[in-house]
Amino acid sequence: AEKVSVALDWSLNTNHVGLVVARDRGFYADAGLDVELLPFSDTSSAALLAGGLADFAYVPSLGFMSARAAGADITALWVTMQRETGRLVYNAANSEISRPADLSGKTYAGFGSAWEAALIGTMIRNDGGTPQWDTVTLGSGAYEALASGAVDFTLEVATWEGVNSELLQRNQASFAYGDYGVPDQQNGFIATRGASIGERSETVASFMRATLAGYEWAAANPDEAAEIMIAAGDFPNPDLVRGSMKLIAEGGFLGGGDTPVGKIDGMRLQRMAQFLADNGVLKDGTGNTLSAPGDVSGWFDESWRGQ
Amino acid sequence: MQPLRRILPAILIALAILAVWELYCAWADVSPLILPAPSDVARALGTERAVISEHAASTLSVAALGFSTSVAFAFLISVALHFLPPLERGLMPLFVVSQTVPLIALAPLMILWFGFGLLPKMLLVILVTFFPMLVSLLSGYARASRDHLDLLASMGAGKATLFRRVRLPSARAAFFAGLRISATYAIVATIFAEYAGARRGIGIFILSAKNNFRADLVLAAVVVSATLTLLLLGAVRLVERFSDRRRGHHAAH
Amino acid sequence: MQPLRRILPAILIALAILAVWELYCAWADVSPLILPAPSDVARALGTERAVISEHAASTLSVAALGFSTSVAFAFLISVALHFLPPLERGLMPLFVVSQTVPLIALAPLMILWFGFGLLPKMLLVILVTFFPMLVSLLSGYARASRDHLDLLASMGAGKATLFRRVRLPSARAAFFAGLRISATYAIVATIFAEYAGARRGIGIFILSAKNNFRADLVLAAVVVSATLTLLLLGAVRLVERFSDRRRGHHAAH
Amino acid sequence: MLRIEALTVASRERALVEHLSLDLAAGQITCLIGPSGCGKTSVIKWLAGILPAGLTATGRLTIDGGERTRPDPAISYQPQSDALFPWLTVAENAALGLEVAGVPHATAKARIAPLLSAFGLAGNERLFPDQLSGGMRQRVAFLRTIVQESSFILLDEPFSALDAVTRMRMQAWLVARLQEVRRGVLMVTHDLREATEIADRVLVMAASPGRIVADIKIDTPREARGEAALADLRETLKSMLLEDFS
Amino acid sequence: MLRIEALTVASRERALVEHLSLDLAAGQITCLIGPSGCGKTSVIKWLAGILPAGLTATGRLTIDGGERTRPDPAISYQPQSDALFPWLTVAENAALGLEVAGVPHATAKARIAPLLSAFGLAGNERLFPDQLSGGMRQRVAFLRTIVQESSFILLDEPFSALDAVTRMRMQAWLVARLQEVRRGVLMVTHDLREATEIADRVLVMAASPGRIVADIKIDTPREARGEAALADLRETLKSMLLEDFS
Ligand SMILES: Nc1ncnc2c1ncn2[C@@H]1O[C@H](COP(=O)(O)OP(=O)(O)OP(=O)(O)O)[C@@H](O)[C@H]1O
Ligand SMILES: Nc1ncnc2c1ncn2[C@@H]1O[C@H](COP(=O)(O)OP(=O)(O)OP(=O)(O)O)[C@@H](O)[C@H]1O
Ligand SMILES: [Mg+2]
Ligand SMILES: [Mg+2]
Repeated sequence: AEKVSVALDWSLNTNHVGLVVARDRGFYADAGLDVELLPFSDTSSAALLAGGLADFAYVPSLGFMSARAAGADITALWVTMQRETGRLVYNAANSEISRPADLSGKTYAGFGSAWEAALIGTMIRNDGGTPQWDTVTLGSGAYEALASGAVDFTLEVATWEGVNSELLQRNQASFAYGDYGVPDQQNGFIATRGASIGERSETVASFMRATLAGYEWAAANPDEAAEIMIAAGDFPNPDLVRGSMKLIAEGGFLGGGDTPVGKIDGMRLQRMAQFLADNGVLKDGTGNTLSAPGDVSGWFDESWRGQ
Repeated sequence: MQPLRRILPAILIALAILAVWELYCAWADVSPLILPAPSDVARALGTERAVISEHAASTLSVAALGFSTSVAFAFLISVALHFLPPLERGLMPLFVVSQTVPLIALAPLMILWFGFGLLPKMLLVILVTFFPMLVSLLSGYARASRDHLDLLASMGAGKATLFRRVRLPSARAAFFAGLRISATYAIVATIFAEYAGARRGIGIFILSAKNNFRADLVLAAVVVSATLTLLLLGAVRLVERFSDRRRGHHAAH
Repeated sequence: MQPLRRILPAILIALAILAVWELYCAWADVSPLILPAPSDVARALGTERAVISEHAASTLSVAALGFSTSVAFAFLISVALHFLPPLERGLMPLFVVSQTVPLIALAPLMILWFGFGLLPKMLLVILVTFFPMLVSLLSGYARASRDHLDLLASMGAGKATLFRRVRLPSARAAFFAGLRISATYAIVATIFAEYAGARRGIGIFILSAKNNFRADLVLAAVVVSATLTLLLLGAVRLVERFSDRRRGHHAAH
Repeated sequence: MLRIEALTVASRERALVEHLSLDLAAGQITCLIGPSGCGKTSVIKWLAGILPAGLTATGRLTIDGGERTRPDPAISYQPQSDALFPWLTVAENAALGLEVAGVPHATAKARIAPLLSAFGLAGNERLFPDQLSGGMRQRVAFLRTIVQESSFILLDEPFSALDAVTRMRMQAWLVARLQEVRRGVLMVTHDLREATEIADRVLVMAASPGRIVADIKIDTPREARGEAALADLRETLKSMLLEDFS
Repeated sequence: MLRIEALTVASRERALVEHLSLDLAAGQITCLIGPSGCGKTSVIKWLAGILPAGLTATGRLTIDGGERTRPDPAISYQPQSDALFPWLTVAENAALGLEVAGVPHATAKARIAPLLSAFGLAGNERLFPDQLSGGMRQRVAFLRTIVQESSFILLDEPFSALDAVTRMRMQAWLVARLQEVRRGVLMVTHDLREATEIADRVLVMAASPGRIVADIKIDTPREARGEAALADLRETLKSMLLEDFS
């Protein structure tokens, strides 16, 4: 079997469910592939892919667009979440916050990426507030900091941190980005190097088709998929996986029905890229701010679907 | 009996700290997500012991390999620098600079440059443990007594003989001091390297525990890391003890 | 002239390394996302100098504060341990254990426990720089010559006088050796602490450079960190030089 | 009167000194002679309270009848090695004992200055020990010892590195000084001439185990000690030492 | 024949030894005496090739007419301090010079064994230096020096820590040995008796700056050196030393 490696953007979680299902139910093996999911590390998956250390990478949308803008030769083949999974959370008990405008002057627990400022600023501005706040870069400590009241708000992924907060019965409320002028986006790209599409199109196609089968199966059988994930190991908190899968399935995040699973929407990608460019988030390879992303239709390639 | 009595105070203090911590967690009702009680950590260690020991084995082997390479390398370089002063003037500042590089910046780049294999991890361990060894060895060589050097020089001894018969024995204590410092950092450096990219190891375990909101597992990994380091230090102590010609005789000088 | 000639070999070697690196980047056509050429790094340093220097100032002030607290603390503890052997037996193993804790695991927890003010960062800097100082001081005290101790004891000197008049002067060289090691790690430790949580600092700068796929900025930050550390080391060297009673006289022992 | 009773010093393997008793009178010089390695330094170190870690001792020390623990401020000691502190100057090394005893800086300085010139060290006050000759180091060590305010002085081969003339001067100084202040001196020496010329009493030790085999009072006043009488005494002492060897 | 011509040694501040010339004949013992601090050790260290870093020297050294650079394997040296290696046993310290010269281990051991007993060190082979008395250390250092295969031996106060009898034995050994192997000895000593009893020649140094002020040949065979004749010579030497002091 041909060996194929996949870099992950985060510790194994329910975003990756299709990959795990495809591996553990033998879809990859049937396609003649021996797939290794590389453990998450402090090095970004886009960098690992661009550096040639992995054949495919699961890349979050912002990472994908930043890397693309900076000139990395990576091409998206797939996007997992058909709707925005991120949201802005705050403590429901915090009486000072009832709308994004109230966030002005508050303390934000951040993760060190440029797009956070664009996002929060847009939301506050569109809600009529002054886009000014205090940022403390905390990484994954952000959620405990929020729970303990050390910070006022942060961003979370509804299908993971959100589920965890619920399991812990934390009284949190949230604002959806889309309600305050941030374009809705798809998230969770699976990408490969541009060169691979040309040279290894067979492999790319069979890998992606097996992956598609994995996600489709997971969308249809969320409970069993959760158990497969848990059996795949290294889940110190199985209920989180179950809860997350349940939410993904019920929320229709993976698509199914009218929305094809994993289908990239070029329009939404273009709009988001433009949003980022407008906010000065996208930079080219030498660090100059891009005022426009250009045409993003070359950023993705779904020709494997046709083969 | 003796060794047990010697470490008794340490054990008592450690137990006292653990007790205070446990009680604080129980009374102050802090979230175990922020500060798990020692008993939570112990329980986590117990239930996850199979997984942890697999990761620990990987970490230990990388650390041992990197550390021993580093010691050998530090010794060779120290000898080279000792015999070639211009080389010392040329390389020492660079070695100092190498210690001023923040690993968090370098580690991910190392992974990109050298891949997921053993190499980048060994390089990082060497980067961390090499310098204290080198500095200790060089300062040990410099600590040789003038009288002894003069005596041997008067016998017509060349630089090599001076080195072997005076500087090397004089550097014994410094060598082991450096070895202890380096051994202390070997495991931690390995975990750090794994954090930036590895297939398994305590570093990977910590990362996934953290992303799964399991502070108890993070602390369990800390316990394992400390234990591995203490084992390494114990091994160094044994080597020191058994390589001492005057074992048991505690001469003062 | 003398000092310039002394560091000439180091400068030449450094330039040679940079040249090879630059040429390699030009010829092998590696992506600047993975390995930027030195010229890219220099350009990044130039264009981002305002931002970088703001972050650097923050890092330097935290490092200086943490480092000086650590030195004062290490000295006090070393004195306490020296005078109370049971305390030494009780605390030294714990200090060793404190060095075996992987900071990547601890730093985020420290931020949670102590907030994102100065405290957790200073604690982390102290945690890293305290131990080499302490070990050096204690080994310096132990290096006092039996003859000198005996002489003073015969004069009826108590433990305190022995300490002040023999052990402390005997530990001078070791003290500065420890100071140099600790100073080397102070900046790196601060960056590390910032990485786990901070408002500004080189650590934050690195984090966001990395998240924005700017390897050139990451390496620019490395350059800044190295420069800050070398400045700190230079300051330590000056203190050592000017506190030497026998300045200029290079006696051998 | 300082008195040692039944002193036994032993290493792990054997007794170095066995059942040794001796006493020192104030205002007197007692010389201790004996073959190399017989235990003289061990006795002196025990008196000074600094027996090396590998050795154990039993015995009693009294001064004027009162039992004393050591180190005792009434006793000052010059080691066989000079033990100068390399980081202190000549003047500071000389003042060390006074400083430790809490004598004010200025007083110490004033007391040392005349002695520095008496001992031929004037002009070298600011040198460090590694810039001195062997004999100069020994004189600094001697100065450091005798300037301390103690009733008894232990000198372990204090003049061994001095040339004949400097040695005579130092001996003369010691004898003259003893007449002023009545201190007791126990001096280890290998120079029989020195012993016979300045001692009030000579103790001869034998080796394996170390013990005192002869206790010789010299009653002749020092001014009157003619070459001939001393030569006889020296022969006696030498024969005692020789005996021990065979 | 070893010859020093026009040796000048200076510290940063002053000349320690000025324009000193001397020669050593094979098979002869030359004693160097002089007041403490006059520069004896400095001359010896220059000869041994180990002048301290703070000092500078000009001068010429020839052996049998050929110019030599130092350190020279033809010269072996016993420092004023014994410089024993604390991590080596007595036997290993004694063999050090031979080991450095590449003499096989067994040969070195065989050569040292009889000397250890001749010097009263038998049974102490396995002790470490800090377990020895001062005189024992000095004898080990002496043994280490004379066992080396050199034509000239420099001894800096080699017997200063020895009691009278042990000292006589060592002197006798040295004289007897010189009759067998014809080496040249330069010996610094403070003991005028020692100088007059064993020297073929006595050089007297004066201080500030160090220079040779007298060169006295003693032609009387050693067996025939009566107490009376020597006493005169000693008086002469003493008066020379005294002169330098005033
Ligand atoms: N490193 C040095 N720096 C400055 N002066 C020095 C140094 N070494 C020795 N001297 C000086 O040189 C002079 C001669 O010293 P040297 O050791 O040669 O004397 P010496 O004749 O051997 O005396 P002694 O009989 O006391 O051993 C002394 O006055 C000493 O202070
Ligand atoms: N730490 C030790 N361990 C074992 N034996 C020791 C120790 N110190 C001294 N000795 C032994 O004790 C004996 C007496 O030593 P000491 O130094 O008292 O002799 P000494 O009479 O002063 O001789 P010298 O005139 O040569 O200085 C020696 O045989 C020596 O080997
Ligand atoms: Mg002695
Ligand atoms: Mg001398």
